[in-house]
Amino acid sequence: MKNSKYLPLLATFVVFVLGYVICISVFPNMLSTRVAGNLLTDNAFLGITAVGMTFVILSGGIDLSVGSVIAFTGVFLSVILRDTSIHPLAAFAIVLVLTTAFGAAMGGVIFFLDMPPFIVTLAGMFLARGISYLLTTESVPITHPFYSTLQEIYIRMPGGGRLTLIAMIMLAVFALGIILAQRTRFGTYVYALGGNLTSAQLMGVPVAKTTIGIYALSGFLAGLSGIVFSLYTSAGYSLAAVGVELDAIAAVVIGGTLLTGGYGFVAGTFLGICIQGLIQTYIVFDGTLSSWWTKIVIGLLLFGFIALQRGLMWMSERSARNMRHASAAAQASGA
Amino acid sequence: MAVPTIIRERTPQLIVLAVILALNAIISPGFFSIEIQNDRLYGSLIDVLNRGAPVTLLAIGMTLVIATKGIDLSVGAVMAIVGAVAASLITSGYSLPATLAGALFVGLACGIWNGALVALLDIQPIIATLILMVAGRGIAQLITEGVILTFNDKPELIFVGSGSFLSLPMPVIIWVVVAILAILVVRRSALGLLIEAIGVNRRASTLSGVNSRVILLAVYAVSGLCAATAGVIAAADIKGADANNAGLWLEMDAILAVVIGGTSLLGGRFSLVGSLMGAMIIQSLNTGILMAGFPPEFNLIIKAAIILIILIVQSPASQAAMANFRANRQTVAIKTESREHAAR
Amino acid sequence: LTVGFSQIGSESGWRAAETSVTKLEAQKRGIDLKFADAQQKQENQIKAVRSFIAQGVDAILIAPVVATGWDAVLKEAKEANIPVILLDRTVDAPQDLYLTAVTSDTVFEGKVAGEWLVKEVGDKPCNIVELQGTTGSSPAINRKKGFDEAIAGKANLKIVRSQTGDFTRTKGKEVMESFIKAEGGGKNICALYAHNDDMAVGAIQAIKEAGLKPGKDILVVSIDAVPDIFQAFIAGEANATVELTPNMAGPAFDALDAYLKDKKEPAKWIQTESKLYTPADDPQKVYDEKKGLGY
Amino acid sequence: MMANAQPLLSVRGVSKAFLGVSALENVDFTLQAGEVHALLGENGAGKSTLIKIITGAYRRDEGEVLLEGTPIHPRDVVDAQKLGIGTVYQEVNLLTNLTVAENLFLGRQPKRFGLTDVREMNRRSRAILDTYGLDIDVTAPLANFSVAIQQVVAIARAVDISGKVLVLDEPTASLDAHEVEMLFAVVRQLRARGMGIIFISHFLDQVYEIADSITVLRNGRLIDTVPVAGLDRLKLVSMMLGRQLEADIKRTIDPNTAKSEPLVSLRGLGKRGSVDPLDLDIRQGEVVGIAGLLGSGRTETAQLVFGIERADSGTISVGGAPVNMTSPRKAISQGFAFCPEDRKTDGIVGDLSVRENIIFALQAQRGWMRPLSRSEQEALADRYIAALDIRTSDREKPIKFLSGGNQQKVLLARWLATNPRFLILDEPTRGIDVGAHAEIIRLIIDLCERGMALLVISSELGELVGYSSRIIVLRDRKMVSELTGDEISTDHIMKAIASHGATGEAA
Ligand SMILES: Nc1ncnc2c1ncn2[C@@H]1O[C@H](COP(=O)(O)OP(=O)(O)OP(=O)(O)O)[C@@H](O)[C@H]1O
Ligand SMILES: Nc1ncnc2c1ncn2[C@@H]1O[C@H](COP(=O)(O)OP(=O)(O)OP(=O)(O)O)[C@@H](O)[C@H]1O
Ligand SMILES: [Mg+2]
Ligand SMILES: [Mg+2]
Repeated sequence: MKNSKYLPLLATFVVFVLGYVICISVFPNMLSTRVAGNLLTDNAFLGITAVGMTFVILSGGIDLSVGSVIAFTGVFLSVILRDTSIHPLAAFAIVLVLTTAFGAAMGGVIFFLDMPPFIVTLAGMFLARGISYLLTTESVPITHPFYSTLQEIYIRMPGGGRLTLIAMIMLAVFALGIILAQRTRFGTYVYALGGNLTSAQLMGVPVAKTTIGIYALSGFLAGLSGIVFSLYTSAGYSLAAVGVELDAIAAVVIGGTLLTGGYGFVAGTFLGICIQGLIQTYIVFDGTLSSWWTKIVIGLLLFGFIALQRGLMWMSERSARNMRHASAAAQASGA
Repeated sequence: MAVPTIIRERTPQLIVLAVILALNAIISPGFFSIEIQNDRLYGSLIDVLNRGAPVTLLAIGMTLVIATKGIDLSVGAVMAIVGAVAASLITSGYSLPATLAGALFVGLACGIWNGALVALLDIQPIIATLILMVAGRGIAQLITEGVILTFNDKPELIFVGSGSFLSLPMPVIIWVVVAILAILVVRRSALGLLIEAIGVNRRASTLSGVNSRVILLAVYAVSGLCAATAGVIAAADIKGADANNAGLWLEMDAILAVVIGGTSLLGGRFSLVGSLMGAMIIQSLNTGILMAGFPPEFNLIIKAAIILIILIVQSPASQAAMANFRANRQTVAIKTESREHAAR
Repeated sequence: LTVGFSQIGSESGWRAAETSVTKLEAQKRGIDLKFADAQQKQENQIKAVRSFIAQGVDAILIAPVVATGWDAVLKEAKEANIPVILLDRTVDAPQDLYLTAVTSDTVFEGKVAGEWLVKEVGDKPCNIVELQGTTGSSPAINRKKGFDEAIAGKANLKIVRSQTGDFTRTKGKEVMESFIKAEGGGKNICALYAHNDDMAVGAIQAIKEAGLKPGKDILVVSIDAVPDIFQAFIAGEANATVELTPNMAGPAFDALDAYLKDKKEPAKWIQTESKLYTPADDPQKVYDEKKGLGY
Repeated sequence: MMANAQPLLSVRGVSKAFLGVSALENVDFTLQAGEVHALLGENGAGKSTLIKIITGAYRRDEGEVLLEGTPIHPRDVVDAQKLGIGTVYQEVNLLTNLTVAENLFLGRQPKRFGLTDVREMNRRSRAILDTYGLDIDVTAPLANFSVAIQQVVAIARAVDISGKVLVLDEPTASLDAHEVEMLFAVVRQLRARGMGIIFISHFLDQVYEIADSITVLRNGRLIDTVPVAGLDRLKLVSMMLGRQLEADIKRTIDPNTAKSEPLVSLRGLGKRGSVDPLDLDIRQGEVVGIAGLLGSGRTETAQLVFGIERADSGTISVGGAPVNMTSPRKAISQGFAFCPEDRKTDGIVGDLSVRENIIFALQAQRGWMRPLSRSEQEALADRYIAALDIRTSDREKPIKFLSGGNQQKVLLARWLATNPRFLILDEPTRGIDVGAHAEIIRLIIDLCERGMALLVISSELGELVGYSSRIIVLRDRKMVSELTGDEISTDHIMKAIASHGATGEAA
């Protein structure tokens, strides 16, 4: 009975392991800690914003603005570090306040005007990128020495792989995200909103606060992701991170979270990120695909993973139900 | 009496459209002037109708999909695929009817693929259609081999994109015809009701004997067909199939058009007429921005701001406030009526 | 020899041509080319480069989507002793992090286009409309800059309208339509400058549909020299284009060869030619040459 | 009535209108500490609306609400909870995606080091449910449990959070006699502790059993508040309905039907882990009742017959010919109809109008190509609105705005409109007021007499006995008994359930 809740997570995990095994059997090189380290570092920004997206989707919403917010964060940081002598840490604080407020504002509009999140955040997406354009259309390098200091922080793993600062930030965000979702009132409220809005309201969930909190959290994490992205590229660019929202949504959903809300896990999103990273790594390692085959293969693999996950779910749901009934019957006769 | 109700229900959209058109006319004085050039009506207003064709067509299919609580992210990619198919068929010597039939068939197949994932495999629509959104452009490029497949010497296909009939540009004729057809089929049959019911409560609909799977499949198929039509028009318009850019991000515009038109993303009640107006609102906005001559960096901000204003004005919250206001004036009448009802 | 190639994507015909020429050049030299398409995203390019390093390739080619943000990954490549060559755009990184850059000068391209127009119109007053590339992309910024430099100080040349056409035909056509409407049915426009040929091809159709003659009523100058613009030359509908050669890989592989064999450090910048083509340059012949290159 | 100096809760002159249609007009209501106060009235009388106003779910248009003499203005449910008012709403309003424990403790989870102490929460949940005799896995999602269990959880939650006032809106609708007893025991305890309890129910027996006083609403207006002691039942009913209720009807069974050929016959129909194989014949002009405790597999049996779940053994034949029952569509094409018990998720199409909900199944059956014309639809809708006395201000009103009981009637209308040969009703009278209750029973008998075959599931044994030609009794997903003729009585049913339950009680 209990495991039915964790079924999608389990299915995703099995799919990931299967996928990795297949990759390794084709390219033994992929077993190295270097590849593992790259997987974490390269997807750090995506992972961080996907944690925020998980909360949004768990609550039954969606946030299309994250990609633009990441770009805005980068542009804002690069411009402010270029034009003023503010310390990057102070700039980080400012930008996080801004993006959090931006998210909160969207949450407010969604709740108080009763508008669909898809549309509100779509407007937010236009707005954030529009503001980035206004700040600068050129890509601006960040040359502050503090950035190099941060970029130099990493733990060397056996085998030459690196666990970089940004990878560590991502792992920390995931850990905190899991705790927030599973072990706090806010987390339960998020699930409650996704389960059934009216019921949640009637059961006394502070819907307004929670909705605003969710989008503020997503804004905050998108800002943090933007900071990580700027560390990753040492630059700000208004065209950066186009379409990241779709990648994040895909990671969340591949991770077993229901887009209609209420069911899913932050840990699943981590698996979703890893699966997507795996697909990309595989394609690069292969290195023979033309541009168009790359797209097709990504689509096919996406389909493969989702179909496999569906199949696993379907099979184990069936056996779980049979088991449940068996145990219920046993309970009844034994009682 | 059908037309007046349709218009009455869509008053907010009509007002918004009128305001935006008026703004356009203020910014560029010749906006409303229409003249005949080369036997064809010519003017900014015609441009709005003409350029709006792809989004309008996409919005028709998208409305039906959204009414079932779904979403179709793949329409832009399907446009690219179909454009590529049409271009490669016509350049390899097929006749126009064969080309069009082939193109529409491919669009239909794409739609059925999406529908099968959603209806049969129960994959969430956004992810189901994301697959084709990602892979679709690849398929289109595979067909064109990465180049812009031009057909400058095929006037029959070009006619679909830039020809004119009865002085109206072909794309306008096509979308108007498709729209009328769609509205007739959906509203004169019971299809509209069944679609709405599936969107509101799929389980209850299935239990009441609605063939939900088939209808879902059909709705995505129609969306594929609409995207195919839009794809042919887009390719014919530039006399070539641009696998990379045809229909790029148009799915977002189409969704926006549907929402501006008053159909909820949560499924259920839908309005095709509203979506058409939504598409026209978006296109007038685009054309207006182009005519205004602002630096392009401002495009997005202006668009976002205006969309926000439109949405806030017609958000359920403000609508409810309006309705309450109106209701309060009618309260007395209804109260007596309901008392009579109770007395019976 | 295994070489990894991180390409931006396949967003335009020119890009597709560059990819196919690169593959061809690699094949000619017996190089095993690992190709990675980044779908227009820098993060994907960085991922690809990291994967190349993890795979242990012998050299890496990058066609960077944007100039900034390469320091870290280039450092990693250097630590792994893998030479990196940049194609068609340079980066904002210390020069010792890469072997060389084979690029054209996009500012210069704009300038060539501008200078051609200056010469063409002489002292006549001329209102120019400009179709910019994707807002914020470096070719759009640079091609605008170069063109502006060329016409600076010429009081008779004036850019009256400038909008983005996203480097695409569709948008090129749509934007040109609105330019024509906004400028008195196109009578006030004397020349069109498009940041790439695709937009120019779209705009030419818009001009024709408005009942004007492209190439005569409105001069058309653009950049890239893709095959389709030569067809427009043949039809007398376009007036000039500046070539951006898709063959960046040839010089790159030559430099790499020399470096690996003889430890010969190449120059930090190998600039490709920005050749101006006009209808006088036997467009049919150029068209036939270019047609097979995968544009 | 216990005359306290100050009432615990008093409502004065409250009015409420929805989009101009008034649901409550100038209603007064007084609740004393230490009393159970029943709120009665027909479907749509405004009971739920009144308590939603008291608990802050709706905002009142006029009037005031005083708690212990001080005016209160709960902005939302949380506010009301803080004031000590706990509520179980009519439609189970819990979150089926959360675990049982989370549902019980939502918003007040025990904490340790700032984080939710899940172990403590589960422990306390088990303890709470223990008082209701419920031993279930509190860490499983609520969705795993039947409506009845969910209802018990909802009650347990409300009881646990309410300090002063407990509001129960039709809490017993989906409970069986045993569970009702358990609930009443708890309610009596709370009353003894001085709490005020508002109790809404359509079961008059229960009202007489537990309530101290009664307030009757009709058409959104207060009729009267009276003490229960000495209140004549018929008088109460006429207060509610505004007219006399006709005498109870007992069906006379035509002995000939038993000999005719069965219309539907099930042979060894079953599904592993869900329903054990069973044989059953249903003839035209016959009502077969299904009795059993909660979770005994009644609903699942009906779902097998209607093709919602697929049987993995046995056959269904209709009129002698075997039918492969693969989907509801298939069943409907055989002239079957099924009125589900969980109307919210399985029945109503919330955003659609009453008219559309009524013609819905008929339209689905005709197919999309043959739409019913607007006038046909309106005629059908009007006919059933009148026939079943569905209370709605307008046939174009979205069904989600109808009161619970009226939604149930619309669903019945939906299926009657298809003119079925065989009608399956799962808890058809749940949440239906006394007047309508009698009408529905009359309707069942009437349909049966006109030759329809019916399969009716109900937890109200008295009602089942009233109209059934035969009754089968399920226990633990097995058919344990089939009662015919004179065996049909509540006693026999109880015995059938209990005799087999003996093993369970012994342990
Ligand atoms: N949200 C709403 N919008 C519009 N009308 C409503 C709404 N809620 C209730 N009503 C109307 O108010 C009236 C009273 O409904 P209410 O739910 O209070 O009835 P009830 O007495 O609880 O009936 P039941 O016994 O069937 O539950 C009904 O006519 C109903 O249609
Ligand atoms: N004690 C229990 N523990 C877990 N699940 C239960 C329990 N009792 C019932 N269920 C579940 O609830 C459902 C009840 O079965 P079903 O609806 O067929 O019973 P029923 O006799 O119709 O009872 P109800 O009055 O709830 O409708 C089944 O899916 C069963 O798995
Ligand atoms: Mg009620
Ligand atoms: Mg049941």
